[in-house]
Amino acid sequence: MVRQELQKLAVYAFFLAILLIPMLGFRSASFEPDRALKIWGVFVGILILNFIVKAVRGGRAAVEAHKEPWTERTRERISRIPRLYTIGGLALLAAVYPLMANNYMIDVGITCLIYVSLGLGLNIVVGLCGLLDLGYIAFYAVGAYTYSLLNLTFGVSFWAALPMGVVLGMVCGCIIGYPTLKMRGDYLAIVTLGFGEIVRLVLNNWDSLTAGPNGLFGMKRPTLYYPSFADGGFSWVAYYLKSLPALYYLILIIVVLTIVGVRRLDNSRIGRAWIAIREDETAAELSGVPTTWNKLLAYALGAAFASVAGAFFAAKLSYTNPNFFLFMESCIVLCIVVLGGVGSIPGIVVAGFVLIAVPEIFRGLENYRMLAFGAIMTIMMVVKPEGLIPASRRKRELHATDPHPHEESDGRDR
Amino acid sequence: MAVTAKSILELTDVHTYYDNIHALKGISLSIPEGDIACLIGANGAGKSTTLLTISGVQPAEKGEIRFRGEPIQHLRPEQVAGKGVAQTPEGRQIFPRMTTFENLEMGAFLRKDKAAVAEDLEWVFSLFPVLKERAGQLGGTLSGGEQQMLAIGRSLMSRPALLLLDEPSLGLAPKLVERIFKTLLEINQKGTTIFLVEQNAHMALNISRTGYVMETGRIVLTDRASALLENEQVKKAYLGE
Amino acid sequence: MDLTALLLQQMVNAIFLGSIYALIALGYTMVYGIIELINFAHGELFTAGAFIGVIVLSALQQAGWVESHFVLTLIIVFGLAMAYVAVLGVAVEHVAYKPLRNSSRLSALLSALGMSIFLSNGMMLSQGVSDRAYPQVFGLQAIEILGARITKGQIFIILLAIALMVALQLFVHRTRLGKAMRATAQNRTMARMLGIDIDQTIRITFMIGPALGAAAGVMVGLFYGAVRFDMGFIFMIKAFAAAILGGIGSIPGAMLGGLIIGVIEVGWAAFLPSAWKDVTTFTVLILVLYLKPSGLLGESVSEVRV
Amino acid sequence: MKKAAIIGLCLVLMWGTTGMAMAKTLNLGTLSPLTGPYAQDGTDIKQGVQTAVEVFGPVEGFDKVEVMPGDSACDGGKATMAANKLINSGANVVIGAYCSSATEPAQIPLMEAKIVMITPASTNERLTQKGYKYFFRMPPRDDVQAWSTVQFLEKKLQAKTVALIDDKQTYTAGLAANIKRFAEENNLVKIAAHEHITPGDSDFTAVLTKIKSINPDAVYMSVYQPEGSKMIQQVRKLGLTSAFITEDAVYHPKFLEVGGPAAEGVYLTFAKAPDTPERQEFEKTYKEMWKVDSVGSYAYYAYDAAMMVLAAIKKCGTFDADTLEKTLRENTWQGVTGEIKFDDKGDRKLAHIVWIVKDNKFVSYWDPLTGKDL
Repeated sequence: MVRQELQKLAVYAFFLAILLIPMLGFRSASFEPDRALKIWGVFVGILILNFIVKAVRGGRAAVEAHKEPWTERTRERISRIPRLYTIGGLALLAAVYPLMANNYMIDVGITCLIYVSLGLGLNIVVGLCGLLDLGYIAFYAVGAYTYSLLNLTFGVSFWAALPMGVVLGMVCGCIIGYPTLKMRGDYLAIVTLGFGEIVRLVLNNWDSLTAGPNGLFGMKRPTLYYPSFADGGFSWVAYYLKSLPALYYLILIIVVLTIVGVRRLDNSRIGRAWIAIREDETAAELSGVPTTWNKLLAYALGAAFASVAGAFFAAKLSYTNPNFFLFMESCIVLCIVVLGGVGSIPGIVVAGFVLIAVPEIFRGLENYRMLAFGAIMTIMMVVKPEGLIPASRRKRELHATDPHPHEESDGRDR
Repeated sequence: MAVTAKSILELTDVHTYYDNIHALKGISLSIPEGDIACLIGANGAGKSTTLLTISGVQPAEKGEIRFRGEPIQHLRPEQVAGKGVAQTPEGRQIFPRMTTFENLEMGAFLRKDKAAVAEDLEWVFSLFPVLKERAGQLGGTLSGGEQQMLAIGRSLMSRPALLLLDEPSLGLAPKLVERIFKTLLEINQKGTTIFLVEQNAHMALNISRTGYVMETGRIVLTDRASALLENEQVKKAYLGE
Repeated sequence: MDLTALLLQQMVNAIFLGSIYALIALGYTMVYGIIELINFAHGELFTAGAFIGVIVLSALQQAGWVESHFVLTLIIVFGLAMAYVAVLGVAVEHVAYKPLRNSSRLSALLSALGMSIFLSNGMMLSQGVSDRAYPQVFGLQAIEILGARITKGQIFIILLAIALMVALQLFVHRTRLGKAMRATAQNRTMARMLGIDIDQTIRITFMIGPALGAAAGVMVGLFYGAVRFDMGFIFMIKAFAAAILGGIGSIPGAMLGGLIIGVIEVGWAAFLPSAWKDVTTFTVLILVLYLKPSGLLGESVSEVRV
Repeated sequence: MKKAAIIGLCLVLMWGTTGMAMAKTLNLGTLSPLTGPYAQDGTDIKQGVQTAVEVFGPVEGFDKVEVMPGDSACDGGKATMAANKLINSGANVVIGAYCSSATEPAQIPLMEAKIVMITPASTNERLTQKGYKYFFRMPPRDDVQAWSTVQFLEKKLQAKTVALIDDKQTYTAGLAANIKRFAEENNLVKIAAHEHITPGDSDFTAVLTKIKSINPDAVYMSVYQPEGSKMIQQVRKLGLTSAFITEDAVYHPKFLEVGGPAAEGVYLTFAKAPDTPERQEFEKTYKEMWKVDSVGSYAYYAYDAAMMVLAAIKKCGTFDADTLEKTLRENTWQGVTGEIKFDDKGDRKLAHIVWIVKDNKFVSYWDPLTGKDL
């Protein structure tokens, strides 16, 4: 096993290493060994990591009798720990985090949580319904701009703007969803990508409404109201959630509510309909699942969650700009969903933290961290395509019965 | 079973899985050179899987497959094809955006002897004259029967020693089926061994010398085809009598 | 500038841009046709080609070859860039896509995305964040036809692009390997049963597609004068749109799609508010896909798999 | 438990990266895009500050001066994170950020934490109009630059028509809008067209052909250097004869390198560069320190900002924001970009002059304040 892996590794190393020489280190006529060495360092490190992971995995697989992946066993082991214990521990950790962290760490935490809630929302579209969406960040933008504009022009508070943002997000979801209903697979991907870009460009070009590339500034932070009995009278006093810990708790609540919502959806009739659509749309339609309606619903609900996150983001920064909603952001959210394990809520939570916090930790390494990020992403997919914590249900579904005995390696002959 | 000639294909205790599904549960069979053998059985018995396993498309997990005495169970489909095994799979699998002519050409992909290929092309055209008429037409636009003929013709273009045929009669008019089976006999007379998988058991057993009956991943009956035609069990289950 | 000259000039602009998009789109469409995967790293392979071009061209210029052996210089530049990127394409395929051939599409897509980030950052680290100037070997002079100006470089680039596309079409339809590629794209299992080594076929696809992209990269450098590590992204999106518009998997479709995207972009920017140029491109794309989901020259939708 | 372990690990790592401020250390934070497409300018800013610390030497009352580079990535969210990180690591003064869209959100935590912030690059007017006491700006504002440009168009070029091209980013669109405003106010120059391009694009032939058919006296390119250098080549290839004017973001050695002969005759607005020995000294040191052939334009501002802050701290003896802010505001400083004197909003009274590209060099050409050739 190890020998085989080593051989494979040698081929890998040959292909990438020899070939990357001209790219890594040569400029015109000069060769810069210093620069090259650093890049090579990252490269070699990743190869070694790849090798270790594969060897460990291979070793375990050899011990295992049949095709059962080792992740399944890890999962089982995890599930043997009382759930309450795990969840309670995590909740406690999340709750006390701001007490032991400084502002920067809290800020990173907030960003992670924003992305987690985005990932959970996209999970509905990609994970549950199986629709590849590359323009998801557009709904995030819709939420952010809805709150910003309502707050700046009409002074609408965060809580009042939130439902409006959600409704608008859902409407946009349907608008984007509708023309894509007939499409499948990669066509869907490009259309959603196109929509995402269109939304950003409209925000950037519609100067009279959105202030164009200048962005909007000065939105109020979310408020809490508490009763005041001063001067004998009764009135509500607004308390602005300005401090980072307060914002942290707010987004934490949003994430918890999102998790609860997604879980309930997952286990509902709708959730089953989505899964049916994901596994085989034609079959789902034939067995009476209203696919059109369910797909639109998936888009709308996914958009609603993103819209909430967007409103929070705008309120937190008190600033928004079309450049915050680039295609790359959609990619990052998609990475969170897939890396975490499509359809798996704990996976997405972990992936959200890993993808946002870890690059932040290594920010000092500047661009080398992005180099490693890309490589690790590829290797991660090659080694563990089902994600960090694969969804148990999806696994069961994928392995219990296979509807297409001729599937093998290709899509054509299905 | 009386095996007189030496066998061209031998399967010994072959097991195949689709993920967790145990599709072939220990198949053993042996096909003599120059024979027409057929495999009959109900839907989902594993007939097509047997052919795909021989071709290496759905590799065997366990067991041995020997072609002319040489083990081929570890070979990839393209290598199996290189040994002289051609398959006309279920559903014809014509290349839809290639012309009839190009489809036939693809059949001879591995052959370098241009003159012989041209000869075989003429032979295929003589077997199925309609293909000559349709030579410039895209494969996807042919009728079902024409596609079946094209699929068989394409397999013949590799001048195979062993031709695996999966349901050549599926979805075709009875008259056409008769013609195709007649052609199969003609092909066999030219020296190609044929291993046939059929639902149309009557037809298949009629032209075959050896027959195998499959049930849920196992071969349950092996005999001369003529004997199987008389077998009460077979009559009841597969011949609709 | 009279109207004829203006229209003619804009047409030249559109055809030029369109042929570059078409060349890049070909890479997408070929790869998609054969393994049904959007090669997200294609934009980076294109950029890599441009960088190899600038490295080689600068070196040759220093050696004085541009003056003494102009044609040979161009051949070397294009040849080396295409050859290098062809091998790089195979490397990418081997490392990032081949192990995932049996996995879900999402995993493959992400692996491709990872490769794209890796290559893009690798190029940034090695080639720097700022532009690299491309030696302007064609100069700034232009030929005037009916008031429209076209530079020698443009003529050369358009001709070369057409030549490459014709060569590709001939390769795919006339040669054994080309036919194997088409067969594999149409029905992989059957192709294998006929003795086609699909690993090799896929490898060849990953050589030709990126090589064409690399040629486009050098062309971009030669005409626009600079390359940068992140320039692949914007070309990628447009070329990707072109490939889908023409019907992904179809080689003539990619060429047509590239030209159409070029015409739309130039046409819109030329006669209508230019800020909305990209919005229009995407809107047209969505409309076409809505009305004809398989793209203009694509296979019918029933054959398109999720 | 695996999940908890992973999250725990994240926390520990996060902790590890936040250094503690050491006693008697003066921490100069920088905020600039060290990653992404603007990393070149961002690196220039960081290196400018580091050069200043090196050149200035020890500051009285402090054991050492440390530079803390923060990466704003030209992104609002990342910029606030980076700003919070600087605050937590004990930065005493922050020099940054680059993109206005990053500076604006980063202002909030920094101002709340009472830290003096000096931007070496962001020129959006709004930044200094919010009444932030601790915010200063080194380069001239958008409207100042636009004013100079319009003066040049009217008085020197005596252009009747001008076409504007911008790439719809905060900086470039802001400049173009200001030019339009001034031109319409004076009503001497007509805006013949206002076109937009996409940042990152390479092909601008369609828009340029459109402008060619209008044939304005002058064209104003409000773009960044990468687009600018590519655009000017296409201008020459298409044979446009209008005068081309552009702004300080294009004033970069790369423009000359990429533009080559095509860049000849292009006018640029950029701050006056006094030919002082200090400036030459700085350029020499910078080139030696960072092994480069040329100095990026934002390095000058960053260097000046850092030198000025160090001098001010030396003078008032503390980095306390209120004292430092007063010291900065009440004094006049000499820098390599000229005299530094802030108004009550934190803007410098600094005017641009017009430069021209001649023999592949930037040459000073015309002064809008005096209306005289240079």
